[in-house]
Amino acid sequence: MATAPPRDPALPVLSAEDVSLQYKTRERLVTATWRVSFKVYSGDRFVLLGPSGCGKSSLLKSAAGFLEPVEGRIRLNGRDIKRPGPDRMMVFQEFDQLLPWKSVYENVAYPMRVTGRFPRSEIDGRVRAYLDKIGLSRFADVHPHMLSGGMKQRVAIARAMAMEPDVLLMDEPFAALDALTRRTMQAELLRLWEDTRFTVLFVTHSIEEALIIGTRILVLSPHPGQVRAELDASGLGFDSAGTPRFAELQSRIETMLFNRSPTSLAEAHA
Amino acid sequence: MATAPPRDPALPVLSAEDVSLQYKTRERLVTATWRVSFKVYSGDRFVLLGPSGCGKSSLLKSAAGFLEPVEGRIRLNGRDIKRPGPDRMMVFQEFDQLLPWKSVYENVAYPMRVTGRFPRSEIDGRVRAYLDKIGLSRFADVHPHMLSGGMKQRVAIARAMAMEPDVLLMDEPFAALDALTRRTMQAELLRLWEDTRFTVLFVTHSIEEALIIGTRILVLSPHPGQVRAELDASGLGFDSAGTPRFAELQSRIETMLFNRSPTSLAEAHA
Amino acid sequence: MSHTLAADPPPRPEYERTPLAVDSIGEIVRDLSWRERLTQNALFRRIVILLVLAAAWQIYATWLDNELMMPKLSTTLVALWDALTNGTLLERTLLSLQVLVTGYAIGVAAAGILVSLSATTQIGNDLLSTLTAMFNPLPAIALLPLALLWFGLGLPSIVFVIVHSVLWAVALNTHSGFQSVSETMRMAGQTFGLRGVRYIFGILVPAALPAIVSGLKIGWAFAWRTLIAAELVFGASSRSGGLGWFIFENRVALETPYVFAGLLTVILIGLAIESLVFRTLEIHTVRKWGMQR
Amino acid sequence: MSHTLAADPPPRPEYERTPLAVDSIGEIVRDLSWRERLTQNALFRRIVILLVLAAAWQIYATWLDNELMMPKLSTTLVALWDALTNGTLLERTLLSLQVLVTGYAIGVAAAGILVSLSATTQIGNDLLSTLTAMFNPLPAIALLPLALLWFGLGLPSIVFVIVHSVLWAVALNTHSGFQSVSETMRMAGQTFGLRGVRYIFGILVPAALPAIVSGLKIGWAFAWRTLIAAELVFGASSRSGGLGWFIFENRVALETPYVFAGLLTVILIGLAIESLVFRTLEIHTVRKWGMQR
Amino acid sequence: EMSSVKVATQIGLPYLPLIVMQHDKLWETAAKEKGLDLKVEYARLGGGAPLNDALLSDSVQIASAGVAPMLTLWDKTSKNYGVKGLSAINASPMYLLTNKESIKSIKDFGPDDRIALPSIKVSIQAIVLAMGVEQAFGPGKSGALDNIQVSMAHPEAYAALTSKAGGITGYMASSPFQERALKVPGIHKVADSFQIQGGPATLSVIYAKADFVKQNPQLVAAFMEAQKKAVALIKSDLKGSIDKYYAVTGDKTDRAIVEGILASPEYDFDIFPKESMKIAEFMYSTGALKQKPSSWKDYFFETVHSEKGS
Ligand SMILES: Nc1ncnc2c1ncn2[C@@H]1O[C@H](COP(=O)(O)OP(=O)(O)OP(=O)(O)O)[C@@H](O)[C@H]1O
Ligand SMILES: Nc1ncnc2c1ncn2[C@@H]1O[C@H](COP(=O)(O)OP(=O)(O)OP(=O)(O)O)[C@@H](O)[C@H]1O
Ligand SMILES: [Mg+2]
Ligand SMILES: [Mg+2]
Repeated sequence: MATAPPRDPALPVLSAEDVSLQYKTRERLVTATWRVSFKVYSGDRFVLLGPSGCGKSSLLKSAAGFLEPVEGRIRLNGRDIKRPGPDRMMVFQEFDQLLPWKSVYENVAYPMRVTGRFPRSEIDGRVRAYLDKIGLSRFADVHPHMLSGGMKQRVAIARAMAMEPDVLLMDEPFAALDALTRRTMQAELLRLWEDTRFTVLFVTHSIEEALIIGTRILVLSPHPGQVRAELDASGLGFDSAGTPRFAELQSRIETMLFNRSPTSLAEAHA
Repeated sequence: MATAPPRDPALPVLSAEDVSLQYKTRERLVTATWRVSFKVYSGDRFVLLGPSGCGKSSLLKSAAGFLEPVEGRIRLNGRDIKRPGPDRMMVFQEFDQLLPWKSVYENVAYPMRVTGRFPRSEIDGRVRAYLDKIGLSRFADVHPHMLSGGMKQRVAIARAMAMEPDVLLMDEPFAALDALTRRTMQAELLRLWEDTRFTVLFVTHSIEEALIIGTRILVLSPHPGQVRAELDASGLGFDSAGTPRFAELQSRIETMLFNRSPTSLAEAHA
Repeated sequence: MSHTLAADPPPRPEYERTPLAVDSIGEIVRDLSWRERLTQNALFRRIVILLVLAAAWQIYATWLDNELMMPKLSTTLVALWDALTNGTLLERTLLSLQVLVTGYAIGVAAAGILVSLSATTQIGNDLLSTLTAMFNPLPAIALLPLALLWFGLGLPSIVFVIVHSVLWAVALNTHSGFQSVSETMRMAGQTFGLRGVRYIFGILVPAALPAIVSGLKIGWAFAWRTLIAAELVFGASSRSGGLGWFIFENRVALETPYVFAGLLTVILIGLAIESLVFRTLEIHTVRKWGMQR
Repeated sequence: MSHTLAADPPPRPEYERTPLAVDSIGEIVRDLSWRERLTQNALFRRIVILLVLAAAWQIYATWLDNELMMPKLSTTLVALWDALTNGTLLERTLLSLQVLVTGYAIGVAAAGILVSLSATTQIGNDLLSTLTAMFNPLPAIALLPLALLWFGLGLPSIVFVIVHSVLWAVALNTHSGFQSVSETMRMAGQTFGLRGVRYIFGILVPAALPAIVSGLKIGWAFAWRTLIAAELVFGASSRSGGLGWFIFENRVALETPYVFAGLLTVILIGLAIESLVFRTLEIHTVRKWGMQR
Repeated sequence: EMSSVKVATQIGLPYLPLIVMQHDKLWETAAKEKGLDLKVEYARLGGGAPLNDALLSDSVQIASAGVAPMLTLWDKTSKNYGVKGLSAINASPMYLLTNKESIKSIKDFGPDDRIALPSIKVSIQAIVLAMGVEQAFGPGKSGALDNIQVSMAHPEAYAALTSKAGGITGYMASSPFQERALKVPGIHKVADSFQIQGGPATLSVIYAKADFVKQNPQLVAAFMEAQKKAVALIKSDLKGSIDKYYAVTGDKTDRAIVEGILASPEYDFDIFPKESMKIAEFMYSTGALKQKPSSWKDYFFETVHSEKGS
């Protein structure tokens, strides 16, 4: 059990400095991101936004400790990230992140068990509470292969959130969820954040979601990903959906991403 | 190559009559849908909408011929669906639907080759055209494991669309795509439909997408899925996004799905 | 493919319904004909296969009419019964099984250690692939001198030879299974802070279980083969030898029905282990988890 | 875990940048120390392992000082050289390889047919699991009478026995690989209208390739073992003795260095096949496709 | 002196004296008389080569097998372990059988015939047959029939010969296979080893390492006494000895056949080697032995030197 080191709130929890990520295979070299820098402070809900293939997942993997930058450095609390650890929980984009040999209940309980982050006696209560939140209590003893795509993602979300990690890395966690479930999950994430003020690094494709979830938004350019902008979105939530600031920020991001005026999009249809 | 049987446009292409779908395993019995009926006519863009786990994917699999109803019948052009066939192409929800041993190019070309649906000489041109449309020409000779989640889904979409099947089954094809790419893909799907008037059965979580893509919308109740409503959405497209009919339909569906007034949703946050 | 643009779909009314509150729907059963029922019964199909094989044996042997080369199934069964009740077959089989299980267990454990090393370190990886490529093709006789030097004449030497036959096959399959574990699953395990042995047993082993089980099956079969062969070479010490020696003795005595009774014992044990141990294991693990159909 | 609520993150300015047009970024190379370079070189690591093993052999044999049981590596190498240049080792090895490859090819083909049957029909599935459970544990001597009756003396009988040793291992692994192919991949293949043989070779075989390759490796190793053993047991005539016979002859004549030279030949061929055939196969298929790391 | 020893034999009638010794604990008794507490374990192995390995690795102290493996071992270990024969076990003939009416002598085997024997070139059957071939085809032509010889274990060879399977037309056999085969219609004898070797010849011998013999003189003496006693017992009470054979081995061979073989005048148990020099000389001439023994006493310990042998 790592006791968290004393933190100076003026220092970033996670900082990327000129991070370039590359995948090398025998036949091909793919640069995922190029010289990306950003700083995530404690309590930030930091959103990565960018077109498909721009390296968002790669950045998240790098922060989780799975991918070493070929250039630059990525640091957690001032120390270079060398390997993954239970202080950073990750929700992956893929559906096969659950352990097929464990039931839904066990999948959620397992990380808590192996890390010993919570006393044994608390685990059962926590698991049941989170299964309830994701609406899968009835499926507690079912194995993942019997779940639908969205149900799998919800279990993965519960697994990560139940751990209450210092840093939560989420890669499009809500993409497979229907509108209602998505809302509920977003609200749940925000409520949990209010309670424990962990740090979130969140990847999404939805600009609306970015604004609701995020306090800071990093907009990336298309492949290979470079920083396009970093925006402030603090103070926006569900109830700001109609407000001018929300709309203004939304259209600003759309312009950035689409690289033309958002209204002209309808032309794509014609 | 099956020559399409002469069709009476007044007869449905695909009809589900009181279809109940169940998954049986040693330990558990899960009813995915219960007595679902609907009719899809030639040229319909038929959308299945419903909460996560309500059986949308299961219905699609049943239409594709992978899942036999335990009750009721599902028919294609009046004949019971016994097995899958290249007249129905499917885009799955999972990311592992591409063949890892084939390059992006080969993945798109393969179904055309094995079905002989197009003369050999046409195939190369079609593949290149579709790779262009999904913006992955540069990744033509890359293997799927080197793609991001959204890129994989785009290849799967290209693979299915390039086949120009009579019936196209799409299971949340755009869920992993960013806003811009999503728009482009939606537009592409509509354009293709204008050209060839195939029949689409489309699963989505996004009400907005349902309205833009669909001509008919089937709303399903939560698990186990039953028909909640069938709505007409013809005539709506990208440009109708602001119109009153669009907004009205949207809020009607939200009410149905959320089972309460849509405005109260913000309360979930409080 | 010519597309005649279909006419627009007919206009239809919209409708809304109130879904019924169906809390739990029981199994919806379709009637099956007795034929479907029978052909869907695995035990029944298996028995049919066994009966067909038995009949083929009996007919071929009767036609061949050469008891020395291939006795009839009926003769073999009589011999089997005789060897079981009056003879020492049971005792010898038990002795063999004991040696077999010991060797198998050690072999599997050794494979586990080797593969664990190779899963965690680069050099372990090279070591495994090099050792396997080198030693796996070596016949048991190559090990005889070493076995004799290290363990002398007797059971430990047979165990050693069996370990050799189990180890590499199990290690190879397990290793290949580990290598095929999906990157996402690995990463998931690592975010829980699993490392070393806990990572191997918590993630890699269950994720690679289908490959491991088929390695175990192959290892088991080859342990048998090796045992029978090794018992000929190592023979019987003061006490009676095992099943292999039983087969060899009867072969030399030209008691072919008893030879085949011994082989039939091997076959029957093989079937029993497969259906009791391996199948059960599969049903309660990989099939239940949806990792194999 | 006590959470002290962190202070709000500091306010920071927003910013926008124009990304550079970087069309193609070459490889960004970090400097590696020569140690990293060396340890990252697979060939180098392999050579180190081989040298260590060779040294261990030489030292152990010198310490043991029993040339008749275990000659030194140096003595063995001299014998190997002698047998290659003056003796018949090369010719015999080629003969063995020929028999081996024949048996292996037939065995793999037979496994392919059996597994194809089992992938497409339920009865084929039962047949495969039953046959494998029954016959896989049977030692080669069980087949001798049948081999003699069906093929007479000589090479065909040995080939038959080799087929027996390859068939079940390859079939078991391939079958298990097929069973583990993900449902989505199967469904994808079926929507293309693939069925029967095209489905098997278009979807199942590539998707199960990691398991198939390790089956092929095990099969190859067991083919060797069986060949060496089978040449001793029967069918060797002076004209046609292979490597197994070479080893046996020298063993009986107590020319132990030559026995070890024969075994060393087996080891070297094993290494060569592993690194030239199987590794190449893996690199160009499962690794390239990201199905194995 | 050692207090526990292991004896390894193969299976078959030749080892009857050792079986009687095992059954009656003759060696233990003889050792006791010399004041030594001895535990003896008897193991039966399935082949000659592992037997040699067992002896060389000190897994067993005393081994018994055919003359030929003993000679090879003597040849190879003369500079270190000094393996030599302790005594002979038996003298019995080996028959060359055929299932072809037309074959009357060794010379009649043609290129399409196949002669089965255990381990071509190296087994005692192969060596004696080669001696016979040389006698039939002339000096230096001992390899004339090599091309038609095939390795095959006795049971398979017997089955192949009697059922005419696999193209086997000849079989250089030994007891009890040859006696059983001769009872099958259509099988007849072409030659036998006594004919080739010029009289009754030793088939199996007992051998040990020099160290063992040197360091355990009392045990070795006791062993010799025990073996002599066993031979005497067999000669005086054949039926009783056969009972012991069945009790120890659990062999299922028809008792009438066993009795018939052992009662035949050609089958003799004796601790003194007979005609072994002919084999040794022949093996030297073909290169199987690197050194030429000047007399049979070179490869037997003094335990049997005092008496007549050859
Ligand atoms: N394992 C891999 N091997 C090689 N290249 C890869 C690998 N994973 C990703 N890439 C490449 O890196 C780039 C960025 O991929 P990444 O998955 O980070 O994108 P992303 O922003 O998450 O996209 P998406 O929104 O579609 O998930 C892509 O061009 C992709 O081709
Ligand atoms: N292979 C399976 N075995 C057993 N049950 C399954 C299986 N696949 C799905 N189910 C169950 O069937 C129900 C419907 O699943 P389905 O995948 O059709 O939902 P869905 O509507 O597609 O959901 P989502 O939007 O989350 O993808 C779920 O309750 C799920 O638990
Ligand atoms: Mg991604
Ligand atoms: Mg779904």
